[in-house]
Amino acid sequence: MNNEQLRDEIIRISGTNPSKCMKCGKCSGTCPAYEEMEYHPHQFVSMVQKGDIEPLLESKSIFKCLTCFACVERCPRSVEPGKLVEAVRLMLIRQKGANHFDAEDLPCLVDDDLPQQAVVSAFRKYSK
Amino acid sequence: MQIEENKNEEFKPCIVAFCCNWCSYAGADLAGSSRLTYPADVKIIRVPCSCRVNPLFILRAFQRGADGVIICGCHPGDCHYTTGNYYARRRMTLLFGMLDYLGIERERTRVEWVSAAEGAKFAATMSDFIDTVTKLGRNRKLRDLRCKE
Amino acid sequence: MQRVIDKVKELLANGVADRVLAWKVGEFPYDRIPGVFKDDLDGLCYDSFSACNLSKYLINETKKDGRVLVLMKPCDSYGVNLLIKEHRIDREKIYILAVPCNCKVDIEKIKDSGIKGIIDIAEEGDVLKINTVYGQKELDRRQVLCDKCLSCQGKKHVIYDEIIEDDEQQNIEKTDRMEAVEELEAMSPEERFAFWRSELSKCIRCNACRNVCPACSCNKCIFDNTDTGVAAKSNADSFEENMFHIIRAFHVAGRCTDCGECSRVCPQNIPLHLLNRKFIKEINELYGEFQAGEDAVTTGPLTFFTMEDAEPDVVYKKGRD
Amino acid sequence: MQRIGVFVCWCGSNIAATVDVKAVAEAAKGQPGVVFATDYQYMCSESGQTILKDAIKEYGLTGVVICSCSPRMHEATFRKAAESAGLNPYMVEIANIREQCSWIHKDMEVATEKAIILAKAAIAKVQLNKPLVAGESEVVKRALVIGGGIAGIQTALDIAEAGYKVDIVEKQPTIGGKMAQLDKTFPTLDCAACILTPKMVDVAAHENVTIYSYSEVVDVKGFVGNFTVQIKKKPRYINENLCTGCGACTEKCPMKKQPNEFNMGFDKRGAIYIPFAQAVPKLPVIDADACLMLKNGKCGLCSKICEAHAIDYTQKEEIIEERYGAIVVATGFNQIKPTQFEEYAYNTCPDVVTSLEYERLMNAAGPTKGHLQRPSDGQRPKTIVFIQCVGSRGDSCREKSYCSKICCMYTAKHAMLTKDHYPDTDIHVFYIDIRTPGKNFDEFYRRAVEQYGVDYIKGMVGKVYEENGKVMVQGSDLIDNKQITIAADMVVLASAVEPDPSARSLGTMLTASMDTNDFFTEAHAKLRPVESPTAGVFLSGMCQGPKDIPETVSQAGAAAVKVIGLLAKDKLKNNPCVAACNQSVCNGCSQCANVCPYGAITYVEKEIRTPEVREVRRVAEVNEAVCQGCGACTVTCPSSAMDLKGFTNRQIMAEVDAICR
Repeated sequence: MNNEQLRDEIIRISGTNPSKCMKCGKCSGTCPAYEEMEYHPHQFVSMVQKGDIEPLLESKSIFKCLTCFACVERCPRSVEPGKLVEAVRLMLIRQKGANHFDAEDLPCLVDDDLPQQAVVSAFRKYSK
Repeated sequence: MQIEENKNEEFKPCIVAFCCNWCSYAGADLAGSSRLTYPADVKIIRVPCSCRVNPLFILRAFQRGADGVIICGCHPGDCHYTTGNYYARRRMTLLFGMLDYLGIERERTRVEWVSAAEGAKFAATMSDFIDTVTKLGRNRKLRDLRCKE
Repeated sequence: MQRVIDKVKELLANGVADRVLAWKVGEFPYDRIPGVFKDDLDGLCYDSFSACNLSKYLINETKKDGRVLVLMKPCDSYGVNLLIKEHRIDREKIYILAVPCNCKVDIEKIKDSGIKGIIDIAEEGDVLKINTVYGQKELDRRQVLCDKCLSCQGKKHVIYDEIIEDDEQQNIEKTDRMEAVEELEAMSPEERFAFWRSELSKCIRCNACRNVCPACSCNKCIFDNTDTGVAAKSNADSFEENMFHIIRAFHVAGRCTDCGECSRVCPQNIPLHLLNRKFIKEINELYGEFQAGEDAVTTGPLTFFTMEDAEPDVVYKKGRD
Repeated sequence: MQRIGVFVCWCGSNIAATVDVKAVAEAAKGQPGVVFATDYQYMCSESGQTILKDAIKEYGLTGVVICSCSPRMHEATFRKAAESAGLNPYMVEIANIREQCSWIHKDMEVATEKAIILAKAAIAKVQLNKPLVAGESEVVKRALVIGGGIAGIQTALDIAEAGYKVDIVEKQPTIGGKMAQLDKTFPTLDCAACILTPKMVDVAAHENVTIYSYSEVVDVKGFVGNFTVQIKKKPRYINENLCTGCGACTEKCPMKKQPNEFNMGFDKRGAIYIPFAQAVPKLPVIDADACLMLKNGKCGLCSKICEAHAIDYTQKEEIIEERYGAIVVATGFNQIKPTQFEEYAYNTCPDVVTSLEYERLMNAAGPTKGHLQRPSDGQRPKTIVFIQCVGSRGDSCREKSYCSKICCMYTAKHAMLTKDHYPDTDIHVFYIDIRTPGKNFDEFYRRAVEQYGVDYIKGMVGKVYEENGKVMVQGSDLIDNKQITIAADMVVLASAVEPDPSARSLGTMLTASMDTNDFFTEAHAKLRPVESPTAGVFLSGMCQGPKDIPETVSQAGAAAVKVIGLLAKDKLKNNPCVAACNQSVCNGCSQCANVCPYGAITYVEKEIRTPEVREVRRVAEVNEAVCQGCGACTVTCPSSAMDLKGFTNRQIMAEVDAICR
C-alpha cells in the first residue's frame, strides 16, 4: 500500500477524521504514557494526516499506548487520537507474523502478582 | 385518437422553473452575467419565496403542457423570510411523493436549493434537469388533452 | 342501543343541551342519516348502521343559539378536535356524549352477498336477522363490516364530556391500514398510473367526499370559487379528475383524521382513503408519528418544520431502493 | 382589458446581438391588450425613459412590460419613470431577456423564441396587475435599548444626543454590565471604571433617557415604527423617590453572609445591598430570598435605620407598557463556568479561577482591594498558569464551536498587569494560536513576551490536579515536543463567552432570528451587520457575536445611527406586495398564522355578507405594515382566501399558461 492508501485505511479503521485537528496538543498534554512513547499522540494525528504511517507501524509507541482514552475524552475537536493509535496497532497485528507477543514469550514476562485476567486481555490485545 | 409525433423532429421539452427572488433568481442572474449557458427549454417565473409556490401552479403547468417543473429556493437556513423554504420543503416532499404514487414520473419534478452566489450550480442544475426530462419524453400522464400540443 | 337513547333523554332533561345531533333512520330501514332532535327522539337510532361521522355537521349546528348534544364514535372524535383547533366549532357550544363502537356494517356488502329486497334488519349479538321480501335471512355481521372499520384507530375517544363505557368485547380481526398503500408503492409507476386512472376515471364529481370530510370544511371550496382560476364543476378531462383528488388530498394532508368517510360515501367506490393514507404514511415516516385530531392544540405537520427535515429527493431515493 | 405597452431593450449589443428585438416587439403587438410595442437601444437611459413616459401618456397605457435586464437591476428605475408619467408603479412588469436569455444562449433563433415567450408571460401577468399603493405607518419617536452594559449605554447615549427619547431596560439592579467588573482594558491599559462610570452617570442624567433597572422585557407586540412592549419592574423594596442612596441600611443588615455577585462570590454582601460604589441608579435592593423581614416578617432593621423612610417591604412587581419605534438588543454575554471540564479541576480546586474572577481579584475595588491573593489561603501566588481556549473552538458537545475572540488579549493583559504589580511572579500561558487582529493588539501581546518575559507555551493543558499545596498543571509543549508539568500556585482559565441566557426568549418575543449558538443573526453578514432581519430591531454588542470593547462601542454607535435614521422619519412606506385576505371565503382556521414568520396575521370576528350568507365569522386580517410578502400563508390556506398582492395566484398561473402554451 502506498502512503495515501495506508492513511485511508487508518482513517477507515479508526472512524475518525484527523483533518479536524487544530493542533492544540491537548492529547499529548493529557497522555499518561507520554514519556514512553517515541511518537506522541499529537504526532500520531499529524503523521496519519500526512500518510506517514510506516514509521508508526515500526515504532514501539503503538504498544505503549495504554488505551486509557484520556485523549479521546478530552480532544476538543473530536479527532480522538487514541482511536488512531489503536487503528495503527490493528493494522500491524492484522499482518501475518507481526504479533507483538508470542504465547511462548509470555511466561518470562509475567509477574506473579499480575492478575490472570490482565495477562489474557493483554494477549488478546497484542496478538491476532 | 392517436397523436403521431414527428419522429424526425428533436423533442424539446417545456420546463417551468419557479425561482425565489432573493437567492435562486439572483443565482440565475449570476449564471447569465457569468455567461454560463444552459438550454433554452426552461423558463423562469419569479416568486418572492419558494413557499409561495402552490401545488396548484405545478399541476397547472403540467396541465398546460409542461414536461417538467423545478422549484428553486434559498438553502435551508438562509431563507430571506427565515422560514419559508422549510415549509416549501415539507410541502414539495409530500406533493412529489403523491405524484409518484399516482404513477407520474418522479423525475419530472425537482426541488433544488440555489444561493445567489451559485450561478454555476444554477446552470448545471438546469442543464441536468432538462437532460433528465428530455430523456423521459413528452408528459402525457398529466396533460389536459384540450390544451394543444 | 337503548342505553344511548336513555342517556340522551337524561342529558336533555338535565338541560346540558337543548337539542341532540345524532343518527336518524332514513328512507330505507338501514339508512342512518344525521339528524337533529329536540324533544321528540323518535327516529334517533344508534346501531351497526350508524357509520356516518357527525363531526362536520357541528359546524353548522354550532352557529345556532344554545348548546348541542352530540353523539360521537371513537373515530369521529378526532374530527371534533380538529375542528376545535381550527376554530370551526366552539367547544362551549357542544356537549359530547362518547358512545362505544364495535364496528359498523356496510349495507353494500350485505347486498353483494346476494340478499335482496330488504324490509328490515335486526341485530342479535353478531347475527344480523334480515327480513326480506323473499323471507328471513341471517348473516354474521363480522363478514360485512365497513372497510374503514377493519383498519380503524381503535376504541379511544379523544374528547368527550360524558362517556358510555364499552361493554362489548372487540372480536374483530383488524388489518394494517397501510397495507394497501404499501401494495401500491410496490407496483411499477406504470401499474400505479393504470390503477389510479381506472379508479379516478370513475369519479363523477358528486363532491360527496368533500362534503362529508371534517377536514375539508372550507366556507367556499377553491373548485367552486371562480376567483381562484381553477374552478370546475365537473371533470371535463382526465387531468381534472387527477387535479381534484390530488389537491383535495393535499389540502387535508396533515389534517386528515383517517376516519375513512370519503371512501365510504363515494358512490363510485373509489378508494379515496388510499390517497389520504399515502400522505399520512409519508408524514409519519418523514416527520414523526402524527395523528390529526389527537388533541386540539398540536400544530399540524405542514405548518411546522424542523431544520433537519428530509430533502424532497427522499421520495425519489426511496422509490429506487 | 388593460392597455399595455411593450418596450424591448437592446442593451446595446448585450441583448440585440442574440435576440431579434424587432421580432420580439412585433410578436408582442399581436398579444391581447397590447396597444403599443417598440424597441430601443438603452431603455434605462434618460431618452429610453422618455420614450416610456411619452408612450404612457400618448397611448393611455394602463400597463407596461419592459423586456430588458433582470428586474433586480432596473425594476425600480422603470417603476419610478412610470410613476412620473402618472402610471401606478406596480403596473410595470419586467421580462428578463438578458441574464436569463441573451447572455446564456448563442443561437439567435432559439434566444428570440425564448424572449418572445418571456415577453408573453410578462404581458399575461400585467393583464392581471392591479394598481398597488404602498401603505404608510406612523413612527413612534422613542427607542428601547434592552441591556444596560457598555453596548446599551453607548447606543442610548447616541440616540439621546440626537434628540430622541430612549429607554434602557436592565435586568440587574444597576447598569454597567460586564465592563463595570473589569479592572483595566486592553490595549491601552486604562482603567475600565474610569472610562465607564462617567458614561453611566451621563446616561442616567440625560434628559432623554429613562432607565428601568432591575426590570425585564416580558412581551413585545407590533412592528417596525410601532412596537408595544411590556416591561416587568421587579420589586427592589425601596421607594426610589425617597431613597438618598446613603447606604446606611446596607451596613446594619444582619444577613451579611450572601455571596456578592459583583465580586464573583469572593466576598459577602447583606440582604439589602448596593451592587457597587458607582452603581447607577445608586439605590439599594433587597434580596427577597435572604431578607428575614420578607421571608418571615421578623427584623425590619433597615426600615428602622432609614431616615428617609424609603424601605417598602410591600412593594409589588409592576408592569409598564410603552410604545417604541425601534428596539436595540444589547443583552451581552456571560463567561461560561467551566464546570464540565473535570481536567481543569475548576470544581475541586479553589485556586483554579476563570478570567472574569481573576479580574475581580486584581481590581483595586475588588474583594482583596487589588492585592493578588489566591482564594484557598490568601497567599500571594508566585507561579500562575493561564490556559486559553477553554471551552471555545471545540467540536464536541462540551465546547462552543466559535473563537471567543477576546481571550488572547485579556490574557496578555492579565499577565502584564500581574507582572507590573509583582515582577517576581512566574507566568506561563498555554495557547493554541494567538489571535490578535486589531490596532495595536499584536504589539500589545509582543510586549508581554518581550518586555515582561511571559512564558508562552504552544500547547494545551491535559490535566490540572492538586499536590502538596500546589496546583499541578500538566500539558504539552509542542515546540519542544515535550510533556511538561508546572507546579503553580494559581490557574486562570480563559473560558468561552456565551450569549446571555435571556437572549433566547427575547429572540422569540422579537421574532428576531438567532444562530445555533443563540447569538442574534444580522440582516446581512457584511452589508447590514447591526440590523436584525426583523425590521426595526437592531443589534449592539456581544449579543450578535464575540466582541471586544472598542468593537462593541463602534457597533453600538452604528446601531444608534440606524435607529436615528428610522426615528427621523415621520411615516414608513410599506412594501405593497403583501398578503391580503379575502374575508368572505376565509375559514378563520389559524393555519396561516401558524406559518407567518412575522406574526402579521391576527383574527377578528367580523360580519360577512355574501350573496349566500350573512353571519359573524372569525376571519384573518393581515397587518400590512408587518407582512413582508413571503407568501407562506397563501399556500397554507386551503380555500385560497389568502393571496399575495403583486404575485397573485391568477398572475402566476397566467405566467405558467403563457410559458407552457
